[in-house]
Amino acid sequence: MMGINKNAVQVMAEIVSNKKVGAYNHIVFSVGDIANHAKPGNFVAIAVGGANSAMVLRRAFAIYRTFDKGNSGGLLEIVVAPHGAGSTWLTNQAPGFKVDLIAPLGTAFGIPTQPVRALLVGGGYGSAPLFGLSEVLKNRGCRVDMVLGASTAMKIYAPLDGKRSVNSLTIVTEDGTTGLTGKVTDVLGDIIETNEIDIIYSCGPMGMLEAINQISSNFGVVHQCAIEESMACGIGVCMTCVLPIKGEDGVVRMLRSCIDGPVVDGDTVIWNSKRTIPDGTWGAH
Amino acid sequence: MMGINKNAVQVMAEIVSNKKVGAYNHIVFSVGDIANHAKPGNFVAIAVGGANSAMVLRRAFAIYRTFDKGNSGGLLEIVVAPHGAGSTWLTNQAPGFKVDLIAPLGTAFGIPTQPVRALLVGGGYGSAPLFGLSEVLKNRGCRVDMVLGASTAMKIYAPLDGKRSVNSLTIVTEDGTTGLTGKVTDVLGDIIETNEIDIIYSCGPMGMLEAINQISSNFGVVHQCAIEESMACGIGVCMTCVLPIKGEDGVVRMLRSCIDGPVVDGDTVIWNSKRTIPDGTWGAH
Amino acid sequence: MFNFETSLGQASFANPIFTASGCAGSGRELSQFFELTELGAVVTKSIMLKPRSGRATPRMAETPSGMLNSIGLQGPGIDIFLEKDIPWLRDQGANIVVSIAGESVEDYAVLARKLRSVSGISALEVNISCPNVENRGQVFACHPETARAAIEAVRRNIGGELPIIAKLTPDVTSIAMIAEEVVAAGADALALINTVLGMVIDTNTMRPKLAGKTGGLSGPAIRPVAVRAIYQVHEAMPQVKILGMGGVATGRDAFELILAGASAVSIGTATFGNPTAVMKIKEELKAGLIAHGFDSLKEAVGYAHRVEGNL
Amino acid sequence: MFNFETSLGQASFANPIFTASGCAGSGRELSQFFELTELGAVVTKSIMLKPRSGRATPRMAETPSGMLNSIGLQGPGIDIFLEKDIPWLRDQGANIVVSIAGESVEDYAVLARKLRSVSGISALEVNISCPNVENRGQVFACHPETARAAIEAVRRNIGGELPIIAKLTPDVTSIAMIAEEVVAAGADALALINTVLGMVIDTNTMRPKLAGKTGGLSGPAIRPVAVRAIYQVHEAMPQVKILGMGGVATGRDAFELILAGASAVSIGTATFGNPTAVMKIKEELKAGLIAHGFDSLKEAVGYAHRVEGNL
Ligand SMILES: Cc1cc2nc3c(=O)[nH]c(=O)nc-3n(C[C@H](O)[C@H](O)[C@H](O)COP(=O)(O)OP(=O)(O)OC[C@H]3O[C@@H](n4cnc5c(N)ncnc54)[C@H](O)[C@@H]3O)c2cc1C
Ligand SMILES: Cc1cc2nc3c(=O)[nH]c(=O)nc-3n(C[C@H](O)[C@H](O)[C@H](O)COP(=O)(O)OP(=O)(O)OC[C@H]3O[C@@H](n4cnc5c(N)ncnc54)[C@H](O)[C@@H]3O)c2cc1C
Ligand SMILES: Cc1cc2nc3c(=O)[nH]c(=O)nc-3n(C[C@H](O)[C@H](O)[C@H](O)COP(=O)(O)O)c2cc1C
Ligand SMILES: Cc1cc2nc3c(=O)[nH]c(=O)nc-3n(C[C@H](O)[C@H](O)[C@H](O)COP(=O)(O)O)c2cc1C
Ligand code: FES
Ligand code: FES
Repeated sequence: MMGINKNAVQVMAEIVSNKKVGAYNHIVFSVGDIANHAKPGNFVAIAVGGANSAMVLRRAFAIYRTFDKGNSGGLLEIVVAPHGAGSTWLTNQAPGFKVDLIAPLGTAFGIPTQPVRALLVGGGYGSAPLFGLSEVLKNRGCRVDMVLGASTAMKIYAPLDGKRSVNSLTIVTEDGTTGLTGKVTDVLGDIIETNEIDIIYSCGPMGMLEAINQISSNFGVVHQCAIEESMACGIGVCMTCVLPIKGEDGVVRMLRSCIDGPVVDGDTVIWNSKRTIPDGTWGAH
Repeated sequence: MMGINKNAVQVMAEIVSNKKVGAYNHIVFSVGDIANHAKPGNFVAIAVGGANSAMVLRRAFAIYRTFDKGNSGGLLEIVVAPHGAGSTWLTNQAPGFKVDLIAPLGTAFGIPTQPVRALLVGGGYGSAPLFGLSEVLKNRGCRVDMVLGASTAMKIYAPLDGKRSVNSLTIVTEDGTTGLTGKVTDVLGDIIETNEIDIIYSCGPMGMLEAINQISSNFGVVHQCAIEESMACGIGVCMTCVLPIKGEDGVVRMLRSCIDGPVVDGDTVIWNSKRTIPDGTWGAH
Repeated sequence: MFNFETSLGQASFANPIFTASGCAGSGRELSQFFELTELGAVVTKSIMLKPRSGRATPRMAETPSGMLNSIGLQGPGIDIFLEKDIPWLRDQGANIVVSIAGESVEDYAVLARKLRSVSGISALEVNISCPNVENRGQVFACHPETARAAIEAVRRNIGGELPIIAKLTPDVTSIAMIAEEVVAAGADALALINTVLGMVIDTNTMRPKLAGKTGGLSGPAIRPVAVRAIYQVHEAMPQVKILGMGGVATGRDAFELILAGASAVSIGTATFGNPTAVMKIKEELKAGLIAHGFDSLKEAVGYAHRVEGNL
Repeated sequence: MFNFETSLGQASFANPIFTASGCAGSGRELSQFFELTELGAVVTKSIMLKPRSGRATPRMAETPSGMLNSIGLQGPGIDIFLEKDIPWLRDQGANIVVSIAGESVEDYAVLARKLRSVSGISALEVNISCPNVENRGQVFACHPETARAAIEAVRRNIGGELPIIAKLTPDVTSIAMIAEEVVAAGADALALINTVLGMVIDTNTMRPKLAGKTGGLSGPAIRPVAVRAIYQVHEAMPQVKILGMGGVATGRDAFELILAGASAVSIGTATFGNPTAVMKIKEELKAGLIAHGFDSLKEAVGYAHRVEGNL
């Protein structure tokens, strides 16, 4: 078991820019030193609703990327889908407004020491953390293919410079409004085979991650995925964000996705366990 | 017993201007037709805190004055002291923001049919509704003297055009930072005698209203005061804002200050009854 | 055509959105903002035998997402109420549910007798969440015996078809147990929940803020308690209709109580924040039910209880 | 010099701001944000005899000014806890209050025996707001007999000076009555309140949001319930010290609970929204007490109960 990300700090972060991009808002925060410590896969936890808010819990967002601007301080960027009241509030805040933000949190994608052939798969806003990952991988000499999927074109987040950071980009939408028509999983097999993929990195809805894991298992490819569980605290103190994960000792434990995740090895996850405790889980009865 | 002010309507009112004046904020709303129906003494009830607010109740503010701008619609102005979370939130809203506002509410100051000699006494932001009243009285040919008091100069609200609408203005502060040093009640006796006052209109803290009523009784002068009780709804449906008032039949009843007030005849109020039900009140036991 | 009708005991209502007792004045005040006939029913403020001044002020304190009140059942007494308020509401064409409250079992009996022959009333809501002067001021609804006694007194004296809706407090160890008692005693339906007992201390004066010290907590803060109570009682007695209430401020919230088992929903505190809340909630609820594919309100009642695996 | 010290039973604490059980992880996670020695005490997550997976997910739902949780007491069991967590906390120099929970009276007895000789613990918080498997899963603290039995088992087995703080649920008809029972059974102090039973229904899936259906409501929404419970119990037994909790998010809120009768205050849900909430609350409380003219925390405890007329 891991502890909380040792670099995590709490800051009042000013919104530097907030722009609508398709169905999402791309928001940039001034965060000072945090930018130097964030790794692809880490997330931020933001307090929402302002001073008199009826919302008492933070909201988690994957870090899209960070910049160290030297003297002018670091920047941290996220991509937000207005979902419920909290995320919608955030998308409505104007530049200049300051939010209470904790980052970086959680585990990061594991970076291979050798140049490998990596396939990055993102669903909806799940593409966000993959662009920063892609840059790191490219710098390590890896080949990076990317597949992005969503229900519709507006929900594909693929900025131009992001596109440029990968060797190939395949886009798939369920309604065919852009790219191929279908689901990301429809195209994975071909790419894995053709490009001799060594490792898959994924981020997106749980159902998608599970389906990807099925495919990666079939092909015997390593799969690291960033999961998204409902979180109350984001820092490991509430135990709401758990999911069953098999340890190296073969024992399944309810681990906290905020500190033992969000990035986990796909093969260790007991998938499709929502609303149940899998049999044999440590301490189940 | 009265019913709710028959002119009351609920509107989304845009803030046209919001300026700090001493310890207060002078806020102007665009309210359309409401401006034509508001009378001095009436109040507004405003929802505070925005969409995700933990504050579920409206806040009441006396109407400072209204303007009918013809085609461009009516304006309604209030003077707000940042007190707790709700009023502070309101003072922080920028022009262009829309608030949910109900007005005009409550009773108005009674206007004599004959030209009389009136004395208007305001404590703190309680001066606000008196300037509109003064204009109405002047138009009816009344002589209007005004006394404003507060703990300190910053809390005297007396705009220039307001000052011009009265025959005399006496200012009293407890710390002597402006005007005379002392309390409003120190100067009332003299003015009543010298100017042969027929009626006193007052607005301010309950303690001040009670002290004024003592003086008006001694001099046998009519006293109409605008009281300020804690209100949950402002429209007569919750029964939280009651105070004991003696009816024409001599019976004391717990009346709603939001619809039977805020303007009441000072002599009918059973003063200093907070935290008790006066003996003999209708239905007491 | 979507069917919005509902029923409680033998009484039918055109739609399930009611006012909550004590939160709609005499009806007159709200009628300035919308037609009372738009409501499923007006539930009147709990009326007692005699005129009542209510508690001293301060009577209210705002709390996070809620409020505390201790009105103390201020009202004119049953006689004036029947003379002035009921005829007016009847003239408006409003569907009327009368709420009564007593200080003794005998009070409930007398109130029921006074109401038995009054025309134009759809149902009686019996507020038994009030102090019993014969039993050290303990709340009737807090104990099975006193809850039962109050409802039996109404049942024996009301006669005829007028449905009895027993209104319970959540401040008990087992609300399902109290519910079973009052149904056994003759209640046709249940009103859940009354306010939750709370207190606010004014940190300036360093004393309880309310003159009555404790008060009833209402508003969105208590909605999870209401949903839980409704769910538990509907699970224990699915055949008994429930008028749900507690923190409903949107159509989504009303839908939540209905899924838990409420056949109709009363709106209290939300009206203080917004006099037209009931109309907004009614429209949002209807749109939500239709969007979820329901053809009628009745299909949605208690739908959250369906067995796992089912859609 | 302002005196911020407080005590519960025979245990003394440098200041009255504690974490709440189950809301501070193992202490390690928070220690990244401040020194644990800054706290009056760390109250550990309720530990049971055996390892426990806790409930299935979803385990939480945000509610207006609050949240619902059904963690189900996930934890490593007492043996691993004593081996790993306690030594670490002791090394930090933290003042430690250990919280225990059982499924049977015997569980409480065994837990007490395992803890009796452990050094570095200031007090035991006994969470009896958990289901009793020997009694149809009814919560110990809901009934006088089971509440008494659990505390007696701890009393008999703990030996020595370790103060017992019994933690009660507000979901009872009379919390003062349960409080009297557990004090009679040997509790030195009381922890008030545990969460309030609630439910949220997900209106999209139209099912209870939590896998465990019901959950515990916490956060500012329930603060008026906590203040009321503390006030009632302090009124009934002014000599018994209370560790207050429920919805405290600011120094003002902590002061409110202290005025009601709490000698120390635990912070739960507020930490989820802000990991440094405890430090902020501690500073605000101290400043507030001084501003009100108190020379010590102890003078303020229960101050809202002073007779009318007094300052
Ligand atoms: C590690 C992680 C990374 C994420 N990255 C992103 C991202 O990059 N962009 C983005 O748009 N969203 C992301 N999410 C999802 C985002 O946190 C939720 O959409 C958001 O919390 C919803 O809050 P709300 O108030 O809008 O919705 P509500 O549904 O009103 O939220 C109610 C409560 O449920 C929790 N909740 C609801 N949905 C989710 C969810 N999917 N995940 C976690 N908690 C949830 C909220 O935190 C809140 O406590 C991420 C979530 C996690 C856990
Ligand atoms: C008829 C009337 C006219 C008023 N006119 C003005 C005015 O012109 N300018 C101005 O600055 N203030 C005025 N007030 C007072 C103003 O309503 C309160 O200052 C405000 O409600 C405080 O809200 P808050 O959230 O800032 O404070 P909080 O203390 O946090 O409010 C908590 C709760 O108590 C109620 N409350 C607290 N203080 C008062 C109070 N003094 N009167 C009524 N309710 C209160 C609030 O409505 C709220 O429900 C008036 C009040 C009334 C009843
Ligand atoms: C100011 C006020 C007065 C109330 N008066 C009564 C009453 O007279 N009789 C009654 O049965 N319930 C009364 N209630 C309780 C409400 O009818 C309702 O059960 C409770 O407030 C929960 O609903 P809400 O959260 O929508 O307000 C009152 C509530 C409030 C806030
Ligand atoms: C996620 C969570 C877990 C909790 N776990 C425990 C626990 O293990 N033992 C316990 O006695 N109380 C537990 N509680 C209750 C808290 O200790 C506290 O009594 C309650 O939350 C009220 O305080 P708050 O509003 O400050 O959170 C838990 C509360 C929450 C929110
Ligand atoms: S979100 Fe609180 S422990 Fe993970
Ligand atoms: S404020 Fe509700 S009745 Fe007056």
